[in-house]
Amino acid sequence: MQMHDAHRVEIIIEAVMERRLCERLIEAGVTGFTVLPVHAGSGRSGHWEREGQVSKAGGMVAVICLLRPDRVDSLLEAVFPLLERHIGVVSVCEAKVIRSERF
Amino acid sequence: MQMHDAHRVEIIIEAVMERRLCERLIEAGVTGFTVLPVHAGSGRSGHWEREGQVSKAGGMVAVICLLRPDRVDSLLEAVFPLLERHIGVVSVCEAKVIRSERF
Amino acid sequence: MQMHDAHRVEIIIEAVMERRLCERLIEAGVTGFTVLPVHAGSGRSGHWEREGQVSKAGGMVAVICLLRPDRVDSLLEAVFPLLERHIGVVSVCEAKVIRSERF
Amino acid sequence: MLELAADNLTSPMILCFVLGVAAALARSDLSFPEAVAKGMSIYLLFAIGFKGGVSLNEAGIDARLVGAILAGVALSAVFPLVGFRLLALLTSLGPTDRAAIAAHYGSISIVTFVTAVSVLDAGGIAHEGYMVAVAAAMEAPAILTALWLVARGGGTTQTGGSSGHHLREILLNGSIVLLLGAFAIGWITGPDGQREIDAMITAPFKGVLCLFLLDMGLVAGRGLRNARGIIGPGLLAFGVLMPLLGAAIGIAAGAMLGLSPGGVALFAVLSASASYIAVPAAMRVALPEANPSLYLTLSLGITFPFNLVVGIPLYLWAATAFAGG
Amino acid sequence: MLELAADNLTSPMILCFVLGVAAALARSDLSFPEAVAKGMSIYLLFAIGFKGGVSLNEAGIDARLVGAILAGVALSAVFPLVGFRLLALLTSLGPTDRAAIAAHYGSISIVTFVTAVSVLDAGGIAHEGYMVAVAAAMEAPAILTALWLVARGGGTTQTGGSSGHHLREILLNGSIVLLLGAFAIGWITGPDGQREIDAMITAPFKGVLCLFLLDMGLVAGRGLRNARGIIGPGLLAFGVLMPLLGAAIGIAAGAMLGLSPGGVALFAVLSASASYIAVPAAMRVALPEANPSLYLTLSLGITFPFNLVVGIPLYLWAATAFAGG
Amino acid sequence: MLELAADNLTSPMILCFVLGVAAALARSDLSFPEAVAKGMSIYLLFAIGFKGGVSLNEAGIDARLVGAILAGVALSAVFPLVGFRLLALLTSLGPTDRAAIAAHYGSISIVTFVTAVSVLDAGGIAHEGYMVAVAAAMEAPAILTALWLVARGGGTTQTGGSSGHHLREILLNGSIVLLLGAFAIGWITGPDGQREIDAMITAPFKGVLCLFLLDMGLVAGRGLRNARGIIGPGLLAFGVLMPLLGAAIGIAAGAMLGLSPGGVALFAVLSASASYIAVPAAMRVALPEANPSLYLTLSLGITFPFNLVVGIPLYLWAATAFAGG
Ligand SMILES: Nc1ncnc2c1ncn2[C@@H]1O[C@H](COP(=O)(O)O)[C@@H](O)[C@H]1O
Ligand SMILES: Nc1ncnc2c1ncn2[C@@H]1O[C@H](COP(=O)(O)O)[C@@H](O)[C@H]1O
Ligand SMILES: Nc1ncnc2c1ncn2[C@@H]1O[C@H](COP(=O)(O)O)[C@@H](O)[C@H]1O
Ligand code: NA
Ligand code: NA
Ligand code: NA
Repeated sequence: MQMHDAHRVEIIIEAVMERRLCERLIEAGVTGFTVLPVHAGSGRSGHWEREGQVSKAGGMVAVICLLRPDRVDSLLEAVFPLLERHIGVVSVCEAKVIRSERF
Repeated sequence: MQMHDAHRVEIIIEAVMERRLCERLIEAGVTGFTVLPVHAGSGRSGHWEREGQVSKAGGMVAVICLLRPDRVDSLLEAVFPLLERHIGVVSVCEAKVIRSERF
Repeated sequence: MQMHDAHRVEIIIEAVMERRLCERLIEAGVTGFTVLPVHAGSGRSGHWEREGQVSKAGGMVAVICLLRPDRVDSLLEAVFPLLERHIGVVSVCEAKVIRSERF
Repeated sequence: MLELAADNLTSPMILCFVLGVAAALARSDLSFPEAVAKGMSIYLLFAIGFKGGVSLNEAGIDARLVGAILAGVALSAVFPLVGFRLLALLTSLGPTDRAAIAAHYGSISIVTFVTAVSVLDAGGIAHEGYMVAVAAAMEAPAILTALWLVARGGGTTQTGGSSGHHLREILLNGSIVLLLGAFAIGWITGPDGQREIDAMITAPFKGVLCLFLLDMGLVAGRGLRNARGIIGPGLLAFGVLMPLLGAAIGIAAGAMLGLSPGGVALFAVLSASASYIAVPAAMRVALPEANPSLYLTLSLGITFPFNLVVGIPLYLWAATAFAGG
Repeated sequence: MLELAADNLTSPMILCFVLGVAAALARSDLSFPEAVAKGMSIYLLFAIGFKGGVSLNEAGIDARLVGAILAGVALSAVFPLVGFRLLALLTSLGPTDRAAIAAHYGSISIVTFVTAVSVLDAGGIAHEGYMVAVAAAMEAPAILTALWLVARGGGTTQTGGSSGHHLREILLNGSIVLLLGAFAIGWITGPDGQREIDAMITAPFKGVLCLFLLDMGLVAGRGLRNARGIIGPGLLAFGVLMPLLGAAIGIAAGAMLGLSPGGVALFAVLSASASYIAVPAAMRVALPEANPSLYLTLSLGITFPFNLVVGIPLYLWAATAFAGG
Repeated sequence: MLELAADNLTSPMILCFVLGVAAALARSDLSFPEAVAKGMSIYLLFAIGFKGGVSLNEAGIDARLVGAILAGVALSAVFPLVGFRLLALLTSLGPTDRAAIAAHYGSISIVTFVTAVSVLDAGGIAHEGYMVAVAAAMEAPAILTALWLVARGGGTTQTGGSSGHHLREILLNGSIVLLLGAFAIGWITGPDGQREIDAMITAPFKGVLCLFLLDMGLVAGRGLRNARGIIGPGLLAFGVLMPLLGAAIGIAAGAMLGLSPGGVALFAVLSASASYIAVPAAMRVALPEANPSLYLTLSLGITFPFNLVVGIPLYLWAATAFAGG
């Protein structure tokens, strides 16, 4: 099957920032992204879990964005101001996608 | 630790298609897959979120399937008929796995 | 944007082992990890889904850990004893991260 | 009639829905977890089904029951044809979108039905308990008609799996199974069974319905916000005319069956209401090319509130006037 | 006895379970969100624990309480030895699978217990409130016996973490803590406390139990569908004989302790029932080599429905006959 | 006073909270799904808001209502200044952490408020229904003061999006919208509306509150376990002194407004309580550099239990003594 080069960007960021991040991504012109719920985590700021929590304060979401390799930089630049001051991690993997016209 | 080549296929597809996709994967002879819930997303067909929803209509799931590199093509061919007419994205990353006898 | 080499380790393991796995990871000195809920899955031990379940017995979680390439081996060695006897899969992808000082 | 409408407008149920829509339009982050929304919907389906079954047990099987179910199936199967045609008059949509939308209006909205039952109960207006079974019977036929409409036009409707597989999936849809299952349990156990679980299915019912309507308002408001510009005047007209047409036909059918005024009103409500849970999911599977924003916005954002606010008192008034109350 | 059984069969509770199994076997997509299932289970554990504590507060501590708890612990610890041996007679399973299955039958199913309490209450049959504490005490010992059985046979049972760590985890299992905690709160606050929250823990109890049984039926039916072919005739026989054996021993023990007929029946139910929440999770941790399909299908798909439908009325009848009612 | 305190300590509500804390400290795996916790919180906010609105409908609008709301807004805006200064005296924290903590104490904890209302109702002590509106009004002003404190000190407070955007987000926070929306619905529908949904919002209220407090105990206990060593003596003192100070000011303000003793007590409770839902989320957005462990542990792990166990009876006693009861 015909595959095309793409990058898979995964942004794990505080749940309170989800709405702002999504707005930024759309402004940055990505064609799409997907938000996964996160259940628990650990980092330099300690361990947390969502069980029993009502406040959005302690919790993260994972945002996955597939895009053409040449667009990664502009995406990262668009979202960097959000990431800089908030806890979270960003990783980029090389990937292949089918139906490249979608990205 | 001894690692083996594998591919990580990630299929983000409409929740209503989950059952059919799983059946296809099993028919295609994969040894296993894992389904992650999806919370929200954005694409050419707009933005959606699961909060407060009862209908399965608006929503996606993410299916992760690790498999031997030589099996990727047959998997993609098996699931392509489903993907062709439904919204969703497919990406493939190169990966390493332990315990290759499992794939 | 300045990117740094990293590895993305994804451990899909039984939910009952989550606490032990997290303790192991922290002992192994990782700087952080993120736990995603899992909704359903299929493998050699059959198909399962979480819907309607109360017991933790049938269910998995996915743990994502980004770390410097040179630390992957010690992480895998630390968690291997858990994985050996329990169902689950481990995969490692090459990735790039921003803010390498975090890993 | 006016009094009924005013009472309706200031009922906690309608106000909860309005609060939800307003909060979503104002972009408040108020929301219900998906699991809570599903839990409330399970509760409502179970309770309404069970109570319907108990009242059938008390009233005994009635020749009209069979007639009402057959009439419901027929109307559900025929409405999509009407809707398909009406959409061709009012809009320039293609056949697939028209069929998908029309399927929603042939099927029913159980929450609209439940709200109407609450209004009848509050007003002390009797109605046939088996209308719940009629509601369940009306869920699926419209889907089949819509698929037939598309197939007839040369469109493709199946993805993966035979057509029998698909039919079975439609008929074994969770909400149909729960509604009919609870109805059967209510029927078997009768008033004795009801006494055992009454405190859970009757007393808190209206309160849960209020919270569920609040949630539906939030979802509808979010849909309206995202779908701005999608619904032109033609579709908007359809979203109001189709329920009125459906209600009129429903009243005629109900009266011909000899139902009580309350039963006629419920028949009208079922005919007027549009599905937003089972049918959208079925359309995503069978007609993935149809645009979901169209049918979801129309059904949940236009017709549902119209029926809730204007329709229920109107149909009740008409049913009483027509069927003699 | 027959009347009891017939009444039981047509109670909303049993019918809900049957509906769930049927829907799952027919491959309906009806399902409860995981969070809703857990929420209902928290509610049931809290309510039954609290009410047990209140009734202990009212009745005062009784010498029999201590005896019943000790007897419960002893039975829970001994049953796995019986089950282990019985499985060797009936099946060709290896020691690890046999130990894992046997652990489930030494422990208890709180929903079976709760259903039996509902049946007793509906029939106006008195029973000791502290049986809830006995239930909690019987959850864990069986696990330790099973681990001992495997260790004795040279098997490995620990993964990561010392054995003390593991024991602590078993004893601090969420359902034990909630049941005992609610029991303690009910005991401390007594009837005054109950009055404060009675409307929430008593009135809707049976209705919630119905919905929970519906959910359990769905999960059990799904398990049966997936596990077709796994349960041979030997295992099937075990799934019915072991509870009967347990119940007989439980009745004897309860009668020797001088419990009321209702209390004896509950002792029998606890002895006969098999865990499907706490023990499966503990087995996955400690005996990962044991096949979960075996114990889950057996406990939830065979023994649970058997106890629900046949067992409870049978044990109640036997307890009344034996302990004089 | 002592009797009140003792009654309070052995109420099911407090005991549930204690059970939760103990289970978490003992590392039990007892936990509530996130969706269940959110569902309970929606229920409590809706019920308390609605009942407040109904009682305003019954009592009619009162000049004091406006005064109480204005006073509430003023106190909420001023308390962070007090807290900011007090933290400088007691700790060596930087201005951002001090501002973030202080914001929590200017705002309110609705569960503390709800528990206090339950205590008043149980004791038959009358109070103004509109105190719910005062509670809603006090949620947000403190956040703005805290941001101003940081901005004045040269700190940065905004991330992505204009300041208007941010203000709007604070005011349209889900819990404020739900509380005020339910209040408005209760006010519009009055006792008629209440009658319709009373069985759901009144009878089970206390039971749900108990389970919610159990969940909060679990979360608080987990926080305390993870945050060991974070809260030094200075912060600990703040976590107790600040509510006492707030309560004293609240009592004075309430008495000056001429509220009933019950109303004065509620004013004290609002002033004394610290937010742990809305404000932490707002602080994560606006002051991400502030350490969340500090404010979450302090608010939920120290001040919340202090108010629950010691504060509510103390403030009630003082309000009665002061405002003449
Ligand atoms: N190396 C990592 N790999 C995966 N997730 C991480 C990693 N580091 C941090 N996280 C996630 O980001 C959150 C905040 O991290 P931190 O800022 O280090 O406290 C953690 O709770 C994890 O959910
Ligand atoms: N580039 C992408 N990266 C990640 N997820 C995507 C992407 N494009 C689409 N999606 C997901 O697929 C869904 C449907 O996409 P679309 O068909 O473009 O509307 C979206 O709502 C997202 O959840
Ligand atoms: N190849 C695979 N790719 C992704 N997930 C897998 C794979 N194999 C197994 N799993 C996951 O691991 C669980 C247990 O696998 P198994 O031990 O093969 O039954 C499955 O239910 C899946 O959730
Ligand atoms: Na209709
Ligand atoms: Na047992
Ligand atoms: Na305050």
